[in-house]
Amino acid sequence: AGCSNSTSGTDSGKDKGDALPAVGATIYKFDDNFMSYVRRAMDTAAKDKVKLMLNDSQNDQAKQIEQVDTLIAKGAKSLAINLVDPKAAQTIVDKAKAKNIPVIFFNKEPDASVLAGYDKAYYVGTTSSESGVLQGELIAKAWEANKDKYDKNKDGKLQYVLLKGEPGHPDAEARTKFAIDTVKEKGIQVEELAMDTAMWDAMKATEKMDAWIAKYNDKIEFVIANNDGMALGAIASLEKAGYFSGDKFMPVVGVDAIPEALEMIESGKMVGSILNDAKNQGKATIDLAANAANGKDVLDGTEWKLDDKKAVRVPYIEVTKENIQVGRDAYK
Amino acid sequence: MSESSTTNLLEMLNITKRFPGVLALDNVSLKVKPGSVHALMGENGAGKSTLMKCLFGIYSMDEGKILFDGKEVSFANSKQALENGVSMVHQELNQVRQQNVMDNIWLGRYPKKGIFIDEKKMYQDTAAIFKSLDISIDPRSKVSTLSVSEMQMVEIAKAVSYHSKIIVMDEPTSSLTETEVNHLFRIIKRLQSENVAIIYISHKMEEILKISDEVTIMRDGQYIATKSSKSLTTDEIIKLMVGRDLSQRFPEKINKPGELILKVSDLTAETQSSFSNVSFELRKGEILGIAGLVGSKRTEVVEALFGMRSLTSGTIELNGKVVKNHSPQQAIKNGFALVTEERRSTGIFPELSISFNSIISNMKQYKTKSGFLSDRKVAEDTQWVIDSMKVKTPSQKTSIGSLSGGNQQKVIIGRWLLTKPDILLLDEPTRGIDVGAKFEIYQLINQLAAEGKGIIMISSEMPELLGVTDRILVMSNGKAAGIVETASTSQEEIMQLAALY
Amino acid sequence: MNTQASKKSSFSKWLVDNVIYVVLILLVVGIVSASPDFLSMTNLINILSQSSSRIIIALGVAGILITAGTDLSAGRMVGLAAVISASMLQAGDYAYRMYPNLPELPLIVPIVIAMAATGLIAALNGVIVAKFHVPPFIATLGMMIGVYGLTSIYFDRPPYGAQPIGGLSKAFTTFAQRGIKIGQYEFPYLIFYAIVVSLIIWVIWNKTQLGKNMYAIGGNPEAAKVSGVNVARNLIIIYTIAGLLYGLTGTLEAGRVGSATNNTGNMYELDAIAACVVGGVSLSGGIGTVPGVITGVLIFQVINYGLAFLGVSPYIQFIVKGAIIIVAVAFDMRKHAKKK
Amino acid sequence: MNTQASKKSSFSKWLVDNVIYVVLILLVVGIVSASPDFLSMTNLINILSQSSSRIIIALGVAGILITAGTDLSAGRMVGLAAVISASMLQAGDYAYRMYPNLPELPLIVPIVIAMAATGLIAALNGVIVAKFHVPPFIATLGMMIGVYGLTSIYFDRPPYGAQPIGGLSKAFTTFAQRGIKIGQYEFPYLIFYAIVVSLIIWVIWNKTQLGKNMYAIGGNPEAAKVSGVNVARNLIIIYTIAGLLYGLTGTLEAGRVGSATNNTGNMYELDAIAACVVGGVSLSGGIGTVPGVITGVLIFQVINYGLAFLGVSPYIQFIVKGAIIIVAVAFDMRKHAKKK
Ligand SMILES: Nc1ncnc2c1ncn2[C@@H]1O[C@H](COP(=O)(O)OP(=O)(O)OP(=O)(O)O)[C@@H](O)[C@H]1O
Ligand SMILES: Nc1ncnc2c1ncn2[C@@H]1O[C@H](COP(=O)(O)OP(=O)(O)OP(=O)(O)O)[C@@H](O)[C@H]1O
Ligand SMILES: OC[C@H]1O[C@@H](O)[C@H](O)[C@@H](O)[C@H]1O
Ligand SMILES: [Mg+2]
Ligand SMILES: [Mg+2]
Repeated sequence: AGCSNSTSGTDSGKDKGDALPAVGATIYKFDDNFMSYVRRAMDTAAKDKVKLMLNDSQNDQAKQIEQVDTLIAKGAKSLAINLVDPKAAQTIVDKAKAKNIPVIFFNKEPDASVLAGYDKAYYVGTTSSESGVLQGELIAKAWEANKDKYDKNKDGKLQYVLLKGEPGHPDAEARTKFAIDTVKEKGIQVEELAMDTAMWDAMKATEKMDAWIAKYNDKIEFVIANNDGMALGAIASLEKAGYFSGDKFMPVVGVDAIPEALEMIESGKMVGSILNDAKNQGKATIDLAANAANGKDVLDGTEWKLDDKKAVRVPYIEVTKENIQVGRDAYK
Repeated sequence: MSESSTTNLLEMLNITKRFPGVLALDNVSLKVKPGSVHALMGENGAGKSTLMKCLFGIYSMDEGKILFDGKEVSFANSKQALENGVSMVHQELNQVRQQNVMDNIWLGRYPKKGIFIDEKKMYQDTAAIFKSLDISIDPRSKVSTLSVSEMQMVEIAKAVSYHSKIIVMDEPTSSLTETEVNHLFRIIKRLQSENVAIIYISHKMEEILKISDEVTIMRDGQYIATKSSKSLTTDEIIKLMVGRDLSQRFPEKINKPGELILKVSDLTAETQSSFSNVSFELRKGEILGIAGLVGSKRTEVVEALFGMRSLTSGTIELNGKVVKNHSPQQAIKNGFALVTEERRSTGIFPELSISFNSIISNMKQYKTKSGFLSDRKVAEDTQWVIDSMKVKTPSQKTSIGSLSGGNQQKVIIGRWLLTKPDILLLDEPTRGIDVGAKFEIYQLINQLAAEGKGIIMISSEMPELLGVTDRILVMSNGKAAGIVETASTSQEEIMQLAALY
Repeated sequence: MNTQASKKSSFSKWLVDNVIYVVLILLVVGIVSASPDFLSMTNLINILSQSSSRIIIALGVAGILITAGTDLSAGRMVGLAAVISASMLQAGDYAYRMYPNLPELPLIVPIVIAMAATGLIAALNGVIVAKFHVPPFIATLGMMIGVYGLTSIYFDRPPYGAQPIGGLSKAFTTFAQRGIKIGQYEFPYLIFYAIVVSLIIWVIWNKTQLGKNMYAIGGNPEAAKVSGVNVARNLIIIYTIAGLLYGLTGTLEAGRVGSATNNTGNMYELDAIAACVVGGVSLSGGIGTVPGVITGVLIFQVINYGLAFLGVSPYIQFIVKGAIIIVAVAFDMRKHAKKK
Repeated sequence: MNTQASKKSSFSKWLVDNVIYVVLILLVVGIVSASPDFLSMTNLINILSQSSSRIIIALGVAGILITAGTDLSAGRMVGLAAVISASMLQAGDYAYRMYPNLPELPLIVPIVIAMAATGLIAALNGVIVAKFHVPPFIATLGMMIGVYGLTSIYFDRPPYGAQPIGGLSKAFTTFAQRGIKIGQYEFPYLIFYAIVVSLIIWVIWNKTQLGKNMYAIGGNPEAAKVSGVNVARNLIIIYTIAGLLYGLTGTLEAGRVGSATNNTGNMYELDAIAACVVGGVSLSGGIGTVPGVITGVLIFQVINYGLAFLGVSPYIQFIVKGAIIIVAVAFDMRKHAKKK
């Protein structure tokens, strides 16, 4: 199994485990495709440095809070927390503070006031809105460059359908809002034909897309998806309807830049995606957590920098056919 | 009209009730005098239970009216009926088996202390009722641990405990033995002396004439007659019920016991409190009765023969060869068939059709060469069951649950006859069956015996055992107390043996 | 006079007995009157093809429900089969193959392997239920959790970790996504697979001893035993057949979307059970028909597709969907109205 | 000789009747022998406090199960209550308040509002089941979908849209997160809330007419009806009580986690139902006890906590958890062993 049995802190490796300081980590959802890479990067970075105790919060904040209790009971020297629900950070900080344990939040950002309220709390990750902004820029660029082809009804407006992730999910909300806002800010007029949730799910996306194609047919000029999974689902539906063969084309964008999506970008069925830099998120998280566990300054011996919110920022990267290698390298 | 309503406690007038495809009651009337025992008689499916359910608020009637205690009533539900002085012992046991006896008795009207249940009062009141009725059952025991007859006695006690003006008893004795029947009759007499009226439904002729004051007879959902019991004989009742003469109650015996077919030696059940060291023999073409008091483990013996219970010792030899029946499948394969005692829990598939219920044990016979079932053969055999058992049903597709109890029983017997068994085990086969149908079943049993089958029949009806069997095995407290020749024995001898251990 | 009354009552009886078909028709009429262009061949084909794999899984679940059982692990088995078959059906030139050195297999091989895997697990469900008398709810709940763990371990592996398994071979996607052109319309093969499976299941339920035993076990297990039905064996077979159907569904799902993850099939069992119940299958066993199950699935799919087509806002969709389910079944229940 | 044998058999009978307690003890012994430091006061307190809100929701669900019903909407109602109470209990100085102008309310007000909301919805469940004869599975499935829509609409609103509702007031988080210090240990209030609720429910089930009726309705609804029990009214009350408990659970969850979203409580019903069944509640109704339900929840929580504490890899945890559930119940089932 690709999970972390080398370092995930089964108590079997006592001799080695006792020597190394223990870092308690929670992943909001183990099989999230992006987080699975972060996880792997953390494993790699933790080797011979700390004993990493990884937990799967199964997308349930209450479960995560309980795992934090368990980790503290097991004697974690520092915590690395990938929140399920960013607003729950305070509860975790309260628990850690009571035992004077440092916390590194990663990937999902807590309110600044929470970080400010505990001197041993830090954040590693992106800015949640960034993926939306970058996706918006990608859409705008593609539109401007291919207006004559994309603007099928020649009204100068971009008619889109949007596949949303789980309603209320911070990423889904941020991406939906900032992608469209950014396109508008670039001075492009847009018209929303349809927006519906496909719950991050490729299958559901295929089925929603089936209905939209039946309803709007050639009126759709752009398909925007909150993640690549749903973008792939939409492509399956579009292919069924005859797109991507001959000169029938539909621009599709997603977020995550998962390998499957890279293939689609390569073959021209996707305009592009937004890559989360898993390697560096995972590495930075462990670097900070290990230092904290050893009682050192969190940045000790690293190249990371904290901004004014005590956060290490790892940027998102836009991936298109031109820079596809950037995406490929992320999975090396 | 008005003068009669002054003397009658209950008048049900011109009641009509339809079910999809069935006219269950067609303009039926019933008048019951206070303090009288009024028997309601009719063949299976005549509409007796339905009429009572209309009274009790379980069914709503389509037409007609009910006068009770001089007032017109139409109970919307059982609660209203109970509160207005009508209680009922239902034909099918209606108990919450997971709860204890007193919970069941006071269900719907628990004694309370403030907002809490007064368990102590509940216990004392139950004990008092049981004492006054001479019933010895622990009010705290779970219903599921009681025997069927004990459950029935609890039901009767419950109905009595409402202090109603009228109590409906729908086949209360179908799972009681002689002693308990007499016990019930003592209770009824006492109620009568307290001016309580009883509507009494039963298929047992002897009981009717012994206990009732008046008899109303129904046939095919219609009212036939109401007569004073004194002026009636069994034969007359039967004639009114079936619409023709039925000269004898038991058919002429035509079977001739031949060579040995089944030899049971030293059968002992795994459960300690069950039967032990039971031995007997059965010949081809013989009808062996099993008599005994309730709890004498007659049922468990036949269940063991049929592979439903584990044995610690003993052998079963069929045609000289030892057979092992570890499951009903094996038993069926070895040529056994069992009509069980509890129709509802181990007999019928209530939601499924008559056809399904007829053929389920005989499936292999309907397989065609391609491995699929032949609809034609299935239909033929279903029709055979309906015709030969005289099942009253609108169609083969009717669900068995909507048939009257007696008709359900006929289908189950038919099911087993279809398997053409060598050994037919019958556990109270005529329970709840009307006289006409009983006669037909006796005839069938005779005929099967005449064809050389071996038949074992448990019955709590002494006349039936004496009228149908060749020999009778008497069980007493889990042991075989003796085997008697039917032709030369008497009711007294059997009773003595039954009380041996 | 009399015949008229009885005619009327026989029509109303027919109506009551066939409420679910009426509900389906009413739903369609409702959507069409809100948006007349709903009435198109394309929409019909979409709904039918979206219903196809759901019908297959629902028929598996229905058999178990008829035995008075249930199967919470159905969705997770679909996921397992999806992941297994996808991993063996990646195109030879795809960069991220799970088995880089595996030759392109003929379609049938991975399908059989996937079905064998889910068939085996489902048989285990059957054994646990039939031999160890664990209530089906718990047996299959435990299995649902366990199978998810198993699928995740299979899925989240080197070389690429927890990534959707994509890049499926042309043959596979054709098998699951394309169809037969009739005139200007393409009828997806999926629809035909569903028809074939439905026919087979119909025959099993109605024309074989296994089918009769299934109803008997659900109708009254004690009576079934006494009637000589080998309850345990029949249960195990029925669970196994369901497992095979889940395996097929999983394969089709992977092909239909063009990829699979360990979350494929998540919660499908709930939809399937709900569709069965809406289609008249009794959760207490003994009752259910193939056309009923198919209609149940279609009702759900018409609701899902119709609401999306109408562009109802997502949150409102949930409310409307919940309400329709309840109301549809409430109507259907009138045929069992208690006080007669 | 004889007494010895009967002593032995009465002990083995006791054992068989109380298997679930034995299972719980065996689990703890197993974990302790793998990792002796599991045996600590901290771990005990953690497990108890984590079980607390689960016990409350499970007791609500259990009442419904005992009536031979089920409740799939329980988790979503927890979510609704969580969102409602959190939205009214945000600290006065928190920047992203849903109701910027709402004064800080006394704790009891939002709790009562949340419980009233879920109580009402649950009563509606009861009405649908009791009056319209919709099978509980479908009624509550429809409600589960609908309530999610409702919660989402409430949740996803101006001024901040679909943001988790955080920044809860000190009073609220204290109420749900703090506890009573005894010696060096802090026993969370949660544990005491669960104890109080358990006692109340125990009294209802065992000492009141409602409780007896509940068992009767589940054991044999026909018998209850012909004995004059108002089945519909009792059912509606039992569903409503369950709803009130979900409301309380939702409030406690929001306070415990420190925030709430429309996803709070998702799938809690499955855990609750499973815990009930493991704790001896019969899905076919009529059977179940308060100590049984509590033990069922504890078994689940010991498994969850224990596996995490042992550091078992997450995917393997699923497999082990699934297996334990099945095996535990298989043992328990021996008390109902069929063949006599
Ligand atoms: N719920 C029902 N649905 C449809 N038909 C019914 C229903 N209940 C009774 N019937 C039909 O009404 C008729 C009368 O049945 P009922 O049970 O009243 O007979 P009964 O006289 O009590 O017979 P038995 O002596 O066998 O108990 C039968 O034909 C039966 O099939
Ligand atoms: N599963 C069981 N659990 C507890 N007690 C049982 C069980 N089965 C039978 N009994 C007890 O056995 C006795 C009944 O035995 P059995 O049914 O063999 O008697 P019977 O002579 O056949 O009576 P009947 O004439 O009513 O058929 C009852 O006292 C009952 O309480
Ligand atoms: O919560 C699940 C989601 O999380 C997002 O961050 C990711 O981009 C999505 O692909 C999806 O996995
Ligand atoms: Mg009757
Ligand atoms: Mg008996």
